[in-house]
Amino acid sequence: MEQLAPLIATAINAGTPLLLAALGLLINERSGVLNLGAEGMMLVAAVAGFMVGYQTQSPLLGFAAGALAGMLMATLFSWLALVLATNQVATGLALSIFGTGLSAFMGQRFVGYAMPAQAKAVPGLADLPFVGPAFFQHHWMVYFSLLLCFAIMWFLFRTRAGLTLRAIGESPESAHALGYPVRTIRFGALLFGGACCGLAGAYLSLVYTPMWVENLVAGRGWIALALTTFATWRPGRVLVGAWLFGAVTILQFYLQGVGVSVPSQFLSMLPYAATIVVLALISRNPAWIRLNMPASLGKPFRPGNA
Amino acid sequence: GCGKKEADKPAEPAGAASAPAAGQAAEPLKVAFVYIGPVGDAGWTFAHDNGRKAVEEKFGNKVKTTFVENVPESAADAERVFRDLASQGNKLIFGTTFGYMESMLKVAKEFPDVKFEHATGFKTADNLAQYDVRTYEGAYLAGVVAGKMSKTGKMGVVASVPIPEVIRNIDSFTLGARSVNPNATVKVVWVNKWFDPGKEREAATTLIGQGVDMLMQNTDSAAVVQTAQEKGVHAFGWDSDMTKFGDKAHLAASVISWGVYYNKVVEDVLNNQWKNSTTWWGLKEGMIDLKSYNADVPAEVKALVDERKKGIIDGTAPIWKGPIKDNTGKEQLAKDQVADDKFLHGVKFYVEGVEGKIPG
Amino acid sequence: MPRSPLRLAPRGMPSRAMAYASPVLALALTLLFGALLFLALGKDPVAALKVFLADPLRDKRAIGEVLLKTVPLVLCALGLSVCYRANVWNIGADGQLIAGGICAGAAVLYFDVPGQTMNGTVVLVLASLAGIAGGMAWASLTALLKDRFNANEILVSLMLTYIAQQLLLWVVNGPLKDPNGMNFPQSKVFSSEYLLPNLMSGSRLHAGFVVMLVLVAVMTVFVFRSFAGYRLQVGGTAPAAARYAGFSARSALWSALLISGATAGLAGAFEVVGPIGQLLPSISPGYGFTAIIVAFIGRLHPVGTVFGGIMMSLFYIGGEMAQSRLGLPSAIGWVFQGMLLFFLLACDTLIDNRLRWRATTA
Amino acid sequence: MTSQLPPRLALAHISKRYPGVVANDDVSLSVAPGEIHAVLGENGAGKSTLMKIIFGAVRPDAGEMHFNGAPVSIGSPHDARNLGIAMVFQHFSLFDTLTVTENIALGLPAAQQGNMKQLAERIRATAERYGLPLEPNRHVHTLSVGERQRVEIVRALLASPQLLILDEPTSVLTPQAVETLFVTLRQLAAEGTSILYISHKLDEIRALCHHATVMRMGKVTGVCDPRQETAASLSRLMIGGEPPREPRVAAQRGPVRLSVQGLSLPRAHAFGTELSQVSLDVHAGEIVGIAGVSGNGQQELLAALSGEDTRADATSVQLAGKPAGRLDARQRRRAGLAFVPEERLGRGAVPGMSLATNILLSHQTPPYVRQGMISPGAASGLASAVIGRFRVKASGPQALARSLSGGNLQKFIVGREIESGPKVLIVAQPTWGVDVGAAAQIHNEILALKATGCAILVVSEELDELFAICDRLHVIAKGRLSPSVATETATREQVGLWMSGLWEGGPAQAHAGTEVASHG
Ligand SMILES: Nc1ncnc2c1ncn2[C@@H]1O[C@H](COP(=O)(O)OP(=O)(O)OP(=O)(O)O)[C@@H](O)[C@H]1O
Ligand SMILES: Nc1ncnc2c1ncn2[C@@H]1O[C@H](COP(=O)(O)OP(=O)(O)OP(=O)(O)O)[C@@H](O)[C@H]1O
Ligand SMILES: [Mg+2]
Ligand SMILES: [Mg+2]
Repeated sequence: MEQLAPLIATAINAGTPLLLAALGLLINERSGVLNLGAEGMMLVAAVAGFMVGYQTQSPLLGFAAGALAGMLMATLFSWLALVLATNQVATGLALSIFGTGLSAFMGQRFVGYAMPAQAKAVPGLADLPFVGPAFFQHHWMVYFSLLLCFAIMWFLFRTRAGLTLRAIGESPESAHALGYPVRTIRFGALLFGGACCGLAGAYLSLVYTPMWVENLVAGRGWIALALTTFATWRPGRVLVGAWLFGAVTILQFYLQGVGVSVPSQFLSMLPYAATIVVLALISRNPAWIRLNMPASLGKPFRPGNA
Repeated sequence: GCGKKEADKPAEPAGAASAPAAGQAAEPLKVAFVYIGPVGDAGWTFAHDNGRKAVEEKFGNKVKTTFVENVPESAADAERVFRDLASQGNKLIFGTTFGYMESMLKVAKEFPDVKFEHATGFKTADNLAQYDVRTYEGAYLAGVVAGKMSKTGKMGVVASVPIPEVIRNIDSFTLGARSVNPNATVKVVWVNKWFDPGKEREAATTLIGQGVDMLMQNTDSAAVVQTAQEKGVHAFGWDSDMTKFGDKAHLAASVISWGVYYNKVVEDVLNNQWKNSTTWWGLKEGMIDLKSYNADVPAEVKALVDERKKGIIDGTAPIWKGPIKDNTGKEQLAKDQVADDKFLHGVKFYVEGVEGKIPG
Repeated sequence: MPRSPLRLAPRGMPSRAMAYASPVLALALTLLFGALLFLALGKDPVAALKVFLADPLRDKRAIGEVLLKTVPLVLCALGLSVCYRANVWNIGADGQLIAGGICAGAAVLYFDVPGQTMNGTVVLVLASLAGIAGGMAWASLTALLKDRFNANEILVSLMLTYIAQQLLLWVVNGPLKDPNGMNFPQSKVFSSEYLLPNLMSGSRLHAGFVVMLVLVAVMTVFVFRSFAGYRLQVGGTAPAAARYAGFSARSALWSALLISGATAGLAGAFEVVGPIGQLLPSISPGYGFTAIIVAFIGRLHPVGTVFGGIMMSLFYIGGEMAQSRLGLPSAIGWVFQGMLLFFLLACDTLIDNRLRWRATTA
Repeated sequence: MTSQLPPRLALAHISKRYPGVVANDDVSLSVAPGEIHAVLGENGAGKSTLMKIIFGAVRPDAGEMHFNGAPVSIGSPHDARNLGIAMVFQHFSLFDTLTVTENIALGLPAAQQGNMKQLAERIRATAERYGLPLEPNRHVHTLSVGERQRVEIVRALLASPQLLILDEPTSVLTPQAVETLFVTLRQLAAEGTSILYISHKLDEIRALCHHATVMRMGKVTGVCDPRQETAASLSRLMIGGEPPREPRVAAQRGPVRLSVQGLSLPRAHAFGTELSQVSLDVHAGEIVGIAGVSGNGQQELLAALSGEDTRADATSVQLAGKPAGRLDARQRRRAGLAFVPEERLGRGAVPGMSLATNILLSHQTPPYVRQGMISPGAASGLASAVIGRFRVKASGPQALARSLSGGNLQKFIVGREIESGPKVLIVAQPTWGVDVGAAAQIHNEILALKATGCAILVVSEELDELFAICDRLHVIAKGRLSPSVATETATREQVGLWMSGLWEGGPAQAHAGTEVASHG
């Protein structure tokens, strides 16, 4: 029990970048755009966030820079995928490859520096027994990500703008016929997704690690993409999924620490194997996926004329 | 044998390496370093690059150094990098990670007039030497400090890849700790990477969550020290001084000074005295030391460490002296038996006090 | 939405000329932007581009190095092209390559024991077959999960790559570790008769290159002339048409992944019994990922992948040289690869569209 | 109908050009308040383009527009809606996974939306008022095609439009549902709403509309009062010549070639229809038709017959007397079956492949495929032959399937299937969206094939078409098949009722369907 609180805390900490990124991707995908460039966006944002955060010694500015960098990457993607209507899968892959290179390139001179530790406690609640260390000793970004999750729930299912977004993801042709500016709205969704992935990347380099190293994101962008499917495109389930994946990430070390005698390489496979198992379980029922998945996901749309 | 063969050779047309005495006109000795990680990793590669800088400082314009960082261990690439450096006129090439061994062997065969120096491996050739540092001595001294200062007697090691060197370090750390606190226990978490701050941090967090208050690491980044600082426990710098990553947590650092060896090798090459030897230097030669103590470390602890250091250097108190049992209770070194280098190279067991089993 | 002054007007028929011109245009744009990047870094762009493009080709040995690197890239890209034509988005060729490498390595180690001499060619063939089998087995996991559970192949194949990396780490730490290797995580070095013969002295280019060229020819026939290749492409791009014609979309999925697993596995085998010569904790610096770009640059055409492979190989080695010669970070090679793919995707829209100035009326 | 009021809508000299086509060429048109105005013309004449221009979905290159006498520039559907223009699109613009209320909310200006509860109430009220019952909380994907059409219409009506545009609204409705719709439209017109009505069905236009504008190749070719014209004279205006005649071909009726006995299939997916106890026979030298509103099991039946779905019992489908229920599409083709599916692009042809390669979808034996290798020459030769014989407008056998217009691709696919010399031909929607000339050509080819002794099954939603070419008719409703009637003795009323499932032992007798409720 005494060991459980730190375990929960680490799981939440590890789940937060996944949550932030997956929420952004969820908005992307709800609008019908599949952006496989999440990994690349997160990497570039991580390095940009770190550069600014380290130089100014202000994490806040670092986060802003990360979000901005994510949005810039998303703009690049938008230009190709929305304006030129290129294949989204290929474009997303290109963005990931490009981001991997660009981030390594940009960050070369920043390897090995560290951000100073930042305050991580909710005054008053942090000292409570058990719940304090488990839930109230986190960086403010963790609480922000929670807030964002609820805000997105409200936005998607309670506002007209959210309804429009869902409609566009369902059928851009119909939305276009009804006079909605499909590409502009998708562009907005992509920018939001870029910003969220940016925050996630910046969280990794400013709070989680906190330093910049090459390939810092280490596949989390892809896991975030898997999370949106896992969550059948619902924000609440993204939250549960992200924290669950956070827990799986930690589990490999936890099991070693308590002396489970499985080769550590197999424990290192856990998060990836878990992703596969979860994907298989969720996708098993095609009818269910079809009911939940934005029907136009990944299909290029170009209005006949405008 | 082989050094002589080199010396017998007539001077090369380019005349670079073998004629330093030729005075002003002589070109500088071109020395290249190949690194596994980025020079800014604050750990292993950083320490090597400090060694390179030491060479530049000492020999000035008599040498010209280059380095290639982030060279993957995958042989297909490393081999090309070594060959390219050799064909670029570098006469002395250092490969600083174990994984380069086979590539260096191959390239060395093709460039008999170039001297190759490989770190932490075990194969040599006419023009390929091996060098390593007794990191375990630093680990042992850190263990002594940890044993003295731990409140719970529970310690943890964030370990990289289960090779003998790392296991030896974990064991030595444990031996050091138990030499001052016989009840000390050590938990190990493997991250299977040399340099992955994210994983190192997760591993450290997990260990702290399991009640550990002293952390040692055998990985290359400063993430463990950072994490210890945040969680209010103690840690030790590895390979280089990591105080700036957590001034409260950082008790001391086991610092490697590769420059000591690099300077000697360059000197030898310049003087045509280079040999394809196997070198394993440590405290005695000044290649490793426990340094950068935290102000919180009491003077008596420092004194104790100095005393142990002296005993190791003059051979009166070797670290690996029997009786040593492994953690299943089996005796590995009989009473009063002192381990030789061959034994040390083949350590494949956890000593008493380490929890768990070696993976793989 | 940012509006550009240019707009795209659809062509009635896709332009054949543009299909060939697009990669050239993309390359030109990449070099142009590359030159600007060098300028921004304070390097002479001409000299820098020379290091990037000419130095890797300066002599026979250097050219051999470039071609050596194309072997795994092209082999992976051949399989990926078939996958992408069949609309199967396998991005896990790197994992399949690693799986192939492990199996090929295990095969060689099985025969390479003192006192037992086997014909080198036989062992090499068996090792290659083992590599192919390993790659296919790894790819079949993706196929199985997609087929039975409808799990997204992009994510599954990628996750399997991470898993394959750990698996390799495990075998070199465990079952295939060199017993005389001081417990270091690597297999023993294979005897030289069990290594692929070099094509010419003074170069590491090995017989696998010839096999690669043969496979390019075979794949060309398969994709464009064989009915099986046709079925596969219909099954992937128009599943309803495939059902209509009586082709099975499932078999398209399986064959695409198995073919791609086979070529990637062979690439892994060739690396292990070629330039590496043993099993190490890491046998691929991401060939499987670069091969994605190679496949696209090659227009998903087998012959095209050879050109794409040479291109990427140049960028890769050029990036390395930029580091040791110019002091530039080696990641610049990746930046070039990413840029090229971006420009290619952008230029490809010109195949189906032409550029027009936007009418100035509101 | 003319009055002193300014026209509700007046278009002057509207032009719109697309690459290679002039969709609208100097079009002028005027609609008075309360007038129902038809726009008719062949496929591709430019009708939809004109409507989209009025609704702001497409911008004209030139021309002027007046609404209620004032010049307007309609930049987007939002502008159009604010002016009081509503449109029901030729292709549904609905969102499957959203509810009826949400779908309607999306089509209303934000200001008119209010909260969802109130909107649902308004929907119920409006729907009742016009006799178009709707359940606001249902998800669209659970609705029948007719109900979806109602959602579109109610969405348009809720905005209380002054001008309502309907682009081919009746192609998916039963004759009875069409009658109901007409009642609604007349009521709206009487209340002062102007209506622009597009349809290829000349009878409907004659029954409903006050005025008609006829278009051909983007130009207005005539204006008339359709109530004064005959179907033949309208048709002449449309195509600028005599309508093609479709001769009745007498053929010797031979043995049963295609036989379906007690075919039952559970639904394959959530949106599917279950087939129950379907039985029919098609003889050599006979054309049998299956009528019905789409979504009643046609797709499932066709898949089970073509071999795309092999779940049926072996004996429940028989080709030339041999059990075929378990054979896949290739094996059935070998047994002499040919099939023209309703979807052309993506099913009948691979969009990104050339016509020559598309030949191989149904010609998989020598000389086209030998020993697993494709013979490009043979495939290309056959493609050229089909292009020539069926007068397909294409640049040649290397043209990509997606570069052909819908009608031309249909001709190519029909030709390809007929070229295989089938014993049994199954055709779905042979002339869907195809204009009068091409339709006649396709009909003639089908009839010629019948004369050679082929057994032909035609599945269509167009009653006229079925009456024109078939010898016998079945009706499919809710996955069940009615008994057959000879077309000579059948009446449209009877078939219309059957389409609602109202035959002896039909599905509507078990539980009253929504389609029935609509005309009650
Ligand atoms: N977005 C577009 N881009 C290019 N050409 C178009 C576009 N939309 C329509 N066209 C062309 O404009 C012409 C007029 O098309 P339109 O859809 O208005 O015809 P229609 O009279 O409605 O035909 P149908 O009876 O088939 O509905 C056709 O030749 C069509 O191919
Ligand atoms: N949105 C569009 N974008 C680009 N081209 C289009 C578009 N719509 C139609 N076209 C092109 O316009 C031409 C006519 O297409 P369409 O299907 O509208 O034909 P149509 O005039 O209705 O003829 P048919 O009577 O044969 O169906 C085709 O070449 C088609 O590719
Ligand atoms: Mg048409
Ligand atoms: Mg139309």
